[in-house]
Amino acid sequence: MTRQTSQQTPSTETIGWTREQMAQRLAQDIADGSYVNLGIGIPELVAKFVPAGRELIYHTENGLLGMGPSPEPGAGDPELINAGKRQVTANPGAAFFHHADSFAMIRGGHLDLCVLGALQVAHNGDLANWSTGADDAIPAVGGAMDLVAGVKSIYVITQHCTKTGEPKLVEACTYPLTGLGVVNRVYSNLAVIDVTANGFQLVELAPGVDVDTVKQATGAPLLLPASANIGSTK
Amino acid sequence: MTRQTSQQTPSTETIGWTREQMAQRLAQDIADGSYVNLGIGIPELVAKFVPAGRELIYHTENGLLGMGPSPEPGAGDPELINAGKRQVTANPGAAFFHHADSFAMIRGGHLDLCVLGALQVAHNGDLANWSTGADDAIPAVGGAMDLVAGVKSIYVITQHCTKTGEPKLVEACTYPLTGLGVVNRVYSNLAVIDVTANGFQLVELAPGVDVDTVKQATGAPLLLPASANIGSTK
Amino acid sequence: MINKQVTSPAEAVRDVFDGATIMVGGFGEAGSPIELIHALIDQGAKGLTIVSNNCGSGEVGLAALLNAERVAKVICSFPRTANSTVFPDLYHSGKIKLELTPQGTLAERIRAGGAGIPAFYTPAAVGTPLAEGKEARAFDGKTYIMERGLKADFALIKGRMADTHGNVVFNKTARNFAPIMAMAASVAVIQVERVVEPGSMDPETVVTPGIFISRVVEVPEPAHESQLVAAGVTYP
Amino acid sequence: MINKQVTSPAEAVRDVFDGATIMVGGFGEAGSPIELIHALIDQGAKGLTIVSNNCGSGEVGLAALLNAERVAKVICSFPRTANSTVFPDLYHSGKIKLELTPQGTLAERIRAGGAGIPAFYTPAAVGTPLAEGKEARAFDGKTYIMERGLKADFALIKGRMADTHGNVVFNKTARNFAPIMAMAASVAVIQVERVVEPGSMDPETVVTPGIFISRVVEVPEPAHESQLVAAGVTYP
Repeated sequence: MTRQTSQQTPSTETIGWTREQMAQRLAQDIADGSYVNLGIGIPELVAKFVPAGRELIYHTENGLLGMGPSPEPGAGDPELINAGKRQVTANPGAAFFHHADSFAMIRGGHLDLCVLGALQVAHNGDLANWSTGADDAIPAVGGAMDLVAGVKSIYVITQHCTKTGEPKLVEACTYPLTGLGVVNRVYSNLAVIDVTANGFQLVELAPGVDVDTVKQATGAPLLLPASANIGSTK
Repeated sequence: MTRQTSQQTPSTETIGWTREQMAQRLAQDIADGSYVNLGIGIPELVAKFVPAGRELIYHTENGLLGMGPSPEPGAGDPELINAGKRQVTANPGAAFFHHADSFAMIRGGHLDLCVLGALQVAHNGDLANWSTGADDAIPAVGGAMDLVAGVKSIYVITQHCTKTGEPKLVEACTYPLTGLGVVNRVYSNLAVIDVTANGFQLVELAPGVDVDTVKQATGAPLLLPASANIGSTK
Repeated sequence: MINKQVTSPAEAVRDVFDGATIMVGGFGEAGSPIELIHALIDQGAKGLTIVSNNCGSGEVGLAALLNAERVAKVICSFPRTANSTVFPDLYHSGKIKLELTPQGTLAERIRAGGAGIPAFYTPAAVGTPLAEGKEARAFDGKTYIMERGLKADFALIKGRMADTHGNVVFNKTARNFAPIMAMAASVAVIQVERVVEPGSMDPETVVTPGIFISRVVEVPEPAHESQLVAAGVTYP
Repeated sequence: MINKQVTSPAEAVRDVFDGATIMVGGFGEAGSPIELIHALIDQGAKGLTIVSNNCGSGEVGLAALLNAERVAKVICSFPRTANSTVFPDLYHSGKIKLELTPQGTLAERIRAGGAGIPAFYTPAAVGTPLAEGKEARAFDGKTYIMERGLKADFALIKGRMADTHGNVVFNKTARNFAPIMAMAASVAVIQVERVVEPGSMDPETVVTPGIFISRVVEVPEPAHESQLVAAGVTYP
């Protein structure tokens, strides 16, 4: 998977963490033993970077707990797939179940973490990630609204700005919402940012990125941490 | 199981069908292939009298479809029981499931027939069968309210009158209700009686029982059938 | 004597009527009852309402049913697909209606329909466009919306093995919507790779008890949608 | 490394607190987690609310917990039993409160609590004393009452076998309320006859996935309530 770059002029896309590094950074923060649902796209990369010694159990909303990696070529079953409809495997200790039971897990608050992409995140935690609202688009929502409403923690992993340089972290979402006040934390190419009762709170900067860059790329006020740890990666 | 008799004076308990005959009469009316829930007591006798060639599947609300008869002495499992908490067996083609699924079957209208006892049945189909409302009684309802609300047909099997000679088929129930307008048919020791939009409708008399006896033992008007078939058993 | 096995997919869908509501199992291709859907195309019923998580891919299976213009409306969570223009074309030309429902709400509505629950409350979609027109209500300080149970005239679903009483087990993530659709449909029709006698299956491991299944048809080697699409197959 | 196995029933119930709501599995004696209940009696928590279909028999298990006066309230469908005076005596002397709930409503309330559904509508109990004080509402011309989802701080349940991830299979009709109670409790504790390694169980046949289970304790030869009662055993 290669890094996407943009030809647009002032862009933050080419600085800070790569997609893999964002996924790797996020993976450090998932506690051992967590039940985790990874969205399609960049979120899927997270599984590659879970630190040794931690055991996570992956949920896919189409009916499997204990999802494993892609099968060896030719060894897959077209009826063993993930929510992105790609073939996967089942780890030891896995369980299959039907869709109502799967979303009972989600809605009932049994999953510890869901990692999703975003079109926009507002400073109050509102998330827009399912529709640009374009007239000619085919509406399709999948399980995103259920996941953000039910899972204990919602982490967003995303480029800090759009390809045209617009902030994705905003005062208020202009795209159709996925959920109200649901995002707990954002991992972007520039920084790790918490969504707090007071708004966006900087947690950590990507290497080579300074506070002003993040502030300028963020469409809402950015609270700075008291700690001097800013600028270092763990 | 022996027939209960009463020493009270004018009683209908000693005429017409015995408990076994009531159960046998009811059993004739259950279609082949039906999914059936039999209540505790006289209703349980029905299973003994299903005509040869008909296959019924018995549901017990504590989580089994395909319930079979009692086990041979010593061969039972204390964890394979029916709703009356007596040991049973599982027939070929049986399935176990949890309580929410079991009552989804009931509430969702998937069972064809439920046979229950009664304290009172009103001519509009109201049923009272779970509580005498006595002050010192321990309230206990079990699955009766769910069964009468959900199962397609509700047949009541009961003595026509109480041990003190009071009618159990009444204008309006005086005991606490189990459900509103739920009973489809009553099999008593005196007669088979449908609950229709116009009230109680005589379907069939037990041998040796005449219409006047049934009328006198019934606490609400009794509609007579147009057919001349009255008085004969099938 | 109970025997729910019918001889062919055609026989299994013989009485589907115009305007029927049909739940169609599957998440992507996993669990999609292609042979039953193709039999339904041959059978000819039209003006259908389809309840299904997706709208098919290529021009086989569910996409082919849509392409044949038999479907008036879909109730669906994710009708978009990378390799089909059937739904987008129909949708843009106004030939099909879409009721978009979050996936978990869709699943719960189906389960509720099958369980005799007419309505329930869910936190999903609160504050979003998909909550518009829906009753909102607070419980313990949190807002929920009311959703209605869904029922259907027919369900077309796919399993791995069934007995002649209709007890079913499934294959991996092909299970998805099938067990709840079986509950919610008046007539649930299932295609399985193998039909066995009652008593052949462990009653502890039955996933869908026979009470929910009306007809079982054996399709020993069901097609896989992705393979048909890759091979450029279209139906009919 | 995930390992939910704990060493003893005592360890499994160590943190039950006064005033906790506890769901207790079982229908009659089938599925009653006697060893866990006895450990809870030893542990000493009081002022408990118990959610259970029955109230036990004799003076062992759930009846013994009641008899020890640790329970302030039961939510129950059928507290009466032929061979126990424990509940009747407490009830008549005003020492215990009873919230009587139809059995199917109890099951659905527990399932709803576990599934994040705060409330739903059911036709059961409409027009009866058990509907008093509950909101009634018509859908499609039929009346239903609203019931609330139920959650608990703990569930004490019994299975046949579990792996160390908490995946469980059950024994026959002992399954009853256990899978839904596991869903509805913050901490679900299960006793099983045998604990195995992950991978020992077929993922198609797991009844309760490990996500719903917090603690697994092995009780190789669990007591049967009816045998204890027949032998005149009392606890403690």
